Amino acid sequence: MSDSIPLSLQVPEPEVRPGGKPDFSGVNIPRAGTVRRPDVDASPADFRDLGYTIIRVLNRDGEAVGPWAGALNDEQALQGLRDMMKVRAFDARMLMAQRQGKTSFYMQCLGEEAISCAFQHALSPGDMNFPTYRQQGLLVAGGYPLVDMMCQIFSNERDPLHGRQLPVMYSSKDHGFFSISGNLGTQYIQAVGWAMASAIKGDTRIAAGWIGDGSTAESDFHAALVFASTYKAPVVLNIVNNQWAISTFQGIARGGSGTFAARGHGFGIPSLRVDGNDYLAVYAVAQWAIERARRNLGPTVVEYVTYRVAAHSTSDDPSAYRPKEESDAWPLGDPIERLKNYLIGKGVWSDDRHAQFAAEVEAEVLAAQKDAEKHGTLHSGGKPSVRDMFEGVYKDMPPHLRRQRQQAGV
Amino acid sequence: MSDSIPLSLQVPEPEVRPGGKPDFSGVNIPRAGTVRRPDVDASPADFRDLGYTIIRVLNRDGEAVGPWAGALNDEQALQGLRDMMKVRAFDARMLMAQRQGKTSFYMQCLGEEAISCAFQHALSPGDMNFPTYRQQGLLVAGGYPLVDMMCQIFSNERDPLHGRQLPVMYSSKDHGFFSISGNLGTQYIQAVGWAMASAIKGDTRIAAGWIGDGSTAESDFHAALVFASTYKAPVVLNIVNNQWAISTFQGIARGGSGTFAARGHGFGIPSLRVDGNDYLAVYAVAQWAIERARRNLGPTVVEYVTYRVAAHSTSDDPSAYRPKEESDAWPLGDPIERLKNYLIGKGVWSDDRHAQFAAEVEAEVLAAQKDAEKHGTLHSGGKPSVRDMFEGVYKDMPPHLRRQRQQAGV
Amino acid sequence: MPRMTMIEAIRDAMHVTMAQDPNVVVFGEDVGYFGGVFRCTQGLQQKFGRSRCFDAPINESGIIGAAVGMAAYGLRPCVEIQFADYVYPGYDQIVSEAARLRYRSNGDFTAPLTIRMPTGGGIHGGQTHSQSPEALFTHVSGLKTVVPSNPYDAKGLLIASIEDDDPVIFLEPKRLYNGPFDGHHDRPVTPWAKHPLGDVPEGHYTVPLGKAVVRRPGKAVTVLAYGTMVHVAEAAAEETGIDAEVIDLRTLLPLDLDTITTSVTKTGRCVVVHEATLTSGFGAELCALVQEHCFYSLEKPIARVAGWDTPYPHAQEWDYFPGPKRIGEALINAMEG
Amino acid sequence: MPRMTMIEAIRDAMHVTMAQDPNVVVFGEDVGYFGGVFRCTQGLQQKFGRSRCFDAPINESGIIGAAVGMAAYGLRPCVEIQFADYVYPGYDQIVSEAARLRYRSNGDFTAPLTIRMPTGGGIHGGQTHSQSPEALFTHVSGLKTVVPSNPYDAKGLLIASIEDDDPVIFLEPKRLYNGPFDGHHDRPVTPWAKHPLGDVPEGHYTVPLGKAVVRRPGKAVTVLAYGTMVHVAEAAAEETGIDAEVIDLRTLLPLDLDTITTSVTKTGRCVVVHEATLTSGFGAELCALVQEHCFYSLEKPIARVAGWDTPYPHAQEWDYFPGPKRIGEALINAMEG
Ligand SMILES: Cc1ncc(C[n+]2csc(CCOP(=O)(O)OP(=O)(O)O)c2C)c(N)n1
Ligand SMILES: Cc1ncc(C[n+]2csc(CCOP(=O)(O)OP(=O)(O)O)c2C)c(N)n1
Ligand SMILES: [Mg+2]
Ligand SMILES: [Mg+2]
Repeated sequence: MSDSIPLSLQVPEPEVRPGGKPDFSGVNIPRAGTVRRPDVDASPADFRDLGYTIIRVLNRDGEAVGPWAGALNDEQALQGLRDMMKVRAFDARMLMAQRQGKTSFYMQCLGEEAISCAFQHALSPGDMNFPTYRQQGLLVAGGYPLVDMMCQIFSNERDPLHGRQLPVMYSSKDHGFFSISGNLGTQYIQAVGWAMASAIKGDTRIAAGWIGDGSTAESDFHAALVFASTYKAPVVLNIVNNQWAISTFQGIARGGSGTFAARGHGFGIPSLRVDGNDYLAVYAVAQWAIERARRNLGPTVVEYVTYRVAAHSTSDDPSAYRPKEESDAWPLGDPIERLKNYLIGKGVWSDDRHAQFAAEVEAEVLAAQKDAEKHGTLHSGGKPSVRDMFEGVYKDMPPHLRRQRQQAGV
Repeated sequence: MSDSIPLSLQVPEPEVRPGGKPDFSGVNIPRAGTVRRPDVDASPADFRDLGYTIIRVLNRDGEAVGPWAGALNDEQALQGLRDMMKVRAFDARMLMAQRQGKTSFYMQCLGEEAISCAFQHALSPGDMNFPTYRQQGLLVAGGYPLVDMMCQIFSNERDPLHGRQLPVMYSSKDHGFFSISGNLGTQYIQAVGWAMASAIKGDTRIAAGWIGDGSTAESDFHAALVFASTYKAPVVLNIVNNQWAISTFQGIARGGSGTFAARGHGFGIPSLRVDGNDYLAVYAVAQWAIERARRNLGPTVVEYVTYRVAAHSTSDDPSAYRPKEESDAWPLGDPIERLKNYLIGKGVWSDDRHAQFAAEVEAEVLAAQKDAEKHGTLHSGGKPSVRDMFEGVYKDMPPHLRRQRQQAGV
Repeated sequence: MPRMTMIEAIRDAMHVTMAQDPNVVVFGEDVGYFGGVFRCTQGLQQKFGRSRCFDAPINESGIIGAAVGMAAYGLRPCVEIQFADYVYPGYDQIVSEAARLRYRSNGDFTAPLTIRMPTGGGIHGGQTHSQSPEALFTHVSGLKTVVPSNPYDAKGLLIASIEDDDPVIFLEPKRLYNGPFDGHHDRPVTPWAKHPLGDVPEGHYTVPLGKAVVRRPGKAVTVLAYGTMVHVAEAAAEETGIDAEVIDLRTLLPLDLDTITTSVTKTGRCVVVHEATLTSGFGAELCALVQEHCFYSLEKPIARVAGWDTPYPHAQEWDYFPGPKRIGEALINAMEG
Repeated sequence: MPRMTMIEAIRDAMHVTMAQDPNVVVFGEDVGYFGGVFRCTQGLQQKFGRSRCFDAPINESGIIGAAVGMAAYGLRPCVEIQFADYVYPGYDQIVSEAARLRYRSNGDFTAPLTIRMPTGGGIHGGQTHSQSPEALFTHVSGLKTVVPSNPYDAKGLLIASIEDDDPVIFLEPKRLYNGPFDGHHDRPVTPWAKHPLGDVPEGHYTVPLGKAVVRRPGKAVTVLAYGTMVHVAEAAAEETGIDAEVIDLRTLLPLDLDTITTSVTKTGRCVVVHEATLTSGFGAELCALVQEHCFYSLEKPIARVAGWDTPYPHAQEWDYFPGPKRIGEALINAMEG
């Protein structure tokens, strides 16, 4: 031991920091269409390679290619485009509303729209998402009213959550959207529990857990994988790898090597990596994983490779920790642009119709906002009542809370 | 969805329960000597197969074979045999002492002696184990006085821990043995933190974390793997898979398929599985993993495949949940018998010398017990003081504790 | 009426609710085939099948988190944490999730689950088999916290807890599992069969949450206790001959403040007892409430008898445990002046 | 003397200790390159290198567990939990490990670590950026719990905490980071530069753990407060014109009972204030102690003004927060009769 060399701590760092030139040459991206598609009931041990590659459908020329292509018809793909555009327009307006002081906080999903929008369409009514704060696309694609989302964001008198929750922490059982917590990772094991309940009851509903790359480090990620594998729970365990966790790059959560998807292998859970900016690929993989769950074949881990284009939240300024141009250099492109080009290539869409729809969607979002603002924004107009603060802690208000409400004079 | 078949919960069950015939035919055991030995600096991605097989050195004929053989000379192997015999004799006596009411609780490691005994000899002075309650072999093989262990078990006036801890929850910094907690899994990430500290200081000491198969389900197992892989901490992460967690078979923690070792792969950590009842194999693998850590190459996961022959603890009766004969059917045999046969085969040991040493070790343990009992046992003789109960909560006793001690009249 | 130990009563409560409501499921470490390390779930798997009662991986956050998801689905999970000392890894799922789900989703999702766990000392279990963490739950809005002191209450309270639409922390004083315990550890163990509260009706009944009960009426001093300490306090009253009124709180939150203030207003003196460490224990809340609501009746400061502010020791267990001697001294002291 | 915000003072404390002792290391989520979401660690990585100050994976149990291991090695880790609301996943490592390591190993291993976390509300952060969990730490034997109320104390207490040989929970009232806050959220923010306690000496000094301070001397009623509430209580005293003595506890455990009892014995009246939910909050312990030690001086029941027993709401933040109006009413009420 005495002649051993001194040890040293190895702290991973991203390739570049502000001032540097973005460099994604280290990201290994296979050509679209080249990754095989196993049967859903194939043995997980036989396709571990799918946890180390990237399933892609849309190639550079905007064509859908390979064994994962063909899952959607044109109308469905068009719907996907519209969903994504609506999410983006919604984000832009709400960001502005926050800057105008109409709410305290907002979080965009810029660049990641394909993931939640496509996934939602692969689900069936009755299924349940356990989302993070960055899956607003699940609600938008699922037809949840924009105005209700906005009322929540504004904490106004029509806020479905009665002002209790931080903006964007939506909840809608009817739309298969579990109440967002704010504490990272907790929802992942809850999704597994919900799925187990469906199996216990002999129902046919499945669950989807959602987690960010950074949050895979949380312990409840492990709990979820353990429980899901042990009971073969009908759940899809989604990991959205958008490269960043606030200021921290994904290498801190991922460690030395391996992929987030590969974490499933240690549990015998089949694990796929997919191009998160490719709507068609996301849909195809989601459908595959959901079918496995539905057929009682157990859980699937899916890692979506994408990039968080915007700031983490309105409280964050990413120029402090990564080059401004990094998002432009991101090699998987923009999900809306890519699907648009595909549809134009297929002759079912055009630049004109795109511009027209963009204007329509802009108007729809604006109208919703006007509607929502009639009921107040955070600091002006209609507010949830103070009584509401005391309600809902328990089903029936216990004596001590009643006393406190009286003290508060409401 | 409506035409989907109903889901159902799948709860893993062991092959047999009491009354059934033990069956380990499902356990895949490669022939001794057949698993390759990669260089310690080889890329983990190139030997993932070692997480799915079992490294073995001693074959049925008691010969040491294959690329992992030859790590120990005869004197070292003899020392190993003596260590294991001492641990077994110690366990037997302490079990009896518990039955006689001399202590409240005891835990044996019957059948698992090779693991901790061999590992300890692969460490260097200054290294630190973060053990569970089933690694008494680390202390015994490390030369920690049996009488001190016994005084701890008896909670007597010479108990190094002053009666504060449950029996077997030893602590000895000088012997590289971290204080045992009782809360499962917590020590695993602490081992990683300790190893990181060594790297931060530029020292040469490495850490070893220990965990049971059942406890790998705990969240701190995940925390440990995340931190170890991110900072390439100089730590060996040992998993003792003795098939049982109290009444729960390893399938509940392990899930559908995969191995415990394979959990390391998702983090890019090299992972090996080894025959835990083969002293020579354990030593060789320990040495390999320790060398990786020492050379700043980062963590290694090692799964020891073994069998918990005894009850979980003195509070447990395994005949309620597994066939009595199961341990006899365990295909990897008994570690002491196997090493003994090897040494006899080499001509450096004999049945006579074995019997003689067994008697010696018995006498040594008995003498130690007599010595320890002079200082009291749990319910009679010398006791730790009541003042001791108030000491050591903080470095300096704060006023409120001083008041309480006065109130207690001590 | 059948005689039951507290273990049998708890088991029976689960049996009754599982038979009545297919949404009740039971799981936890070693609770399935084996029936739990204290045998509280023995026979349930055999009776209700592996998907209603099963073994869980050793991950308390996983057990509680999965239960939250199941409860949100519509089940009524009743999970076991093997010892209360092991609940901390699951604390986040309790505090941030179960307790707040109804509130934050405005009732869109709820978490009607029960978390059972053996609590308290007196079995030479050392620091990790003896703790009394109730105050860590009573501080959390959205939870109910229950501590039975006998088989009759244990069954009735557990049924009420499982049927409750909010998350309930159900703490089982393990030293009471097999018999009432008056703190005299050196005397032979009395079985529940000899105690009137060991008479447990068959079938369904509830003991309502939020209602305390006067165990021993008295005029001189009020003793507020729960769990094991109810029996120790009764013993202390007998032994000192002080006419103490011993109140068994049964539910700590919501608390039955009326029963407490009625008694203290009458006696003018109050002693609060618990096994948990003193500082910031639930006794502090009781003191705060009693001095607030009974200030003008109090003739002496409220006294607390509790575990010392140290980890739970192994060898010094009986010096740590608030036994009849310490409680008796507090009673005598409360009567002076 | 330099003027500092509380953020700068906290940063300076780490800077001073890191420069002095190579065993001090700092890590946590986003604390490395970026310098922390509140910028408390800004510049430390640049100055001391990546192995002294670095980003951690998002795993609070991992952060604290690794720190326990490092502390056992001989380092003095000072880790950041991004918000106190996120400490629960690491609660087991605090309660079962850091707090008990010295005791259970009889001093063979110790855990001299400091766990910093922003606490409290007033920033429209909703349920997961506003909590005040101090009572969950004061109940745990083996921990010290510190809450500064100004830059001067923050630096001196943090240096004392890092140098302390026991684990310290260091709660930073985030609403005070950039200026004292009297609870009038509708008035312009005052910066620390205008407050005398924004004067922070350079270099090394300590404010000892376990010592409270009288912030505002008075004769009529004692107010026990800490963190943000010190300023709100001072405002309430000014606004009501009541001659209140405001005590800033600074350290909750060990508690400076002498300063408290000296004051209450003098005033005969006491109001306890905190942001945390009322039930089983640290105020309960304060009430229990004050009534025990000052019973014969008290002229009125001790009053508590605290957060309501609900999760921390977003829209109703200022109805939840114990502002100067509620404290003022409690003061007026304490003076009546
Ligand atoms: C338990 C917990 N710890 C820390 C935080 C603070 N926090 C909020 S978001 C975030 C980063 C999450 O990153 P990632 O999981 O990659 O998701 P993304 O924001 O990229 O979608 C952190 C650290 C939290 N909300 N909860
Ligand atoms: C946090 C926590 N949960 C539960 C327990 C109770 N418990 C003690 S040992 C044990 C089984 C552990 O099994 P395993 O990890 O396989 O180790 P082995 O006993 O087989 O060596 C359990 C559940 C505990 N000590 N700590
Ligand atoms: Mg991310
Ligand atoms: Mg085991």
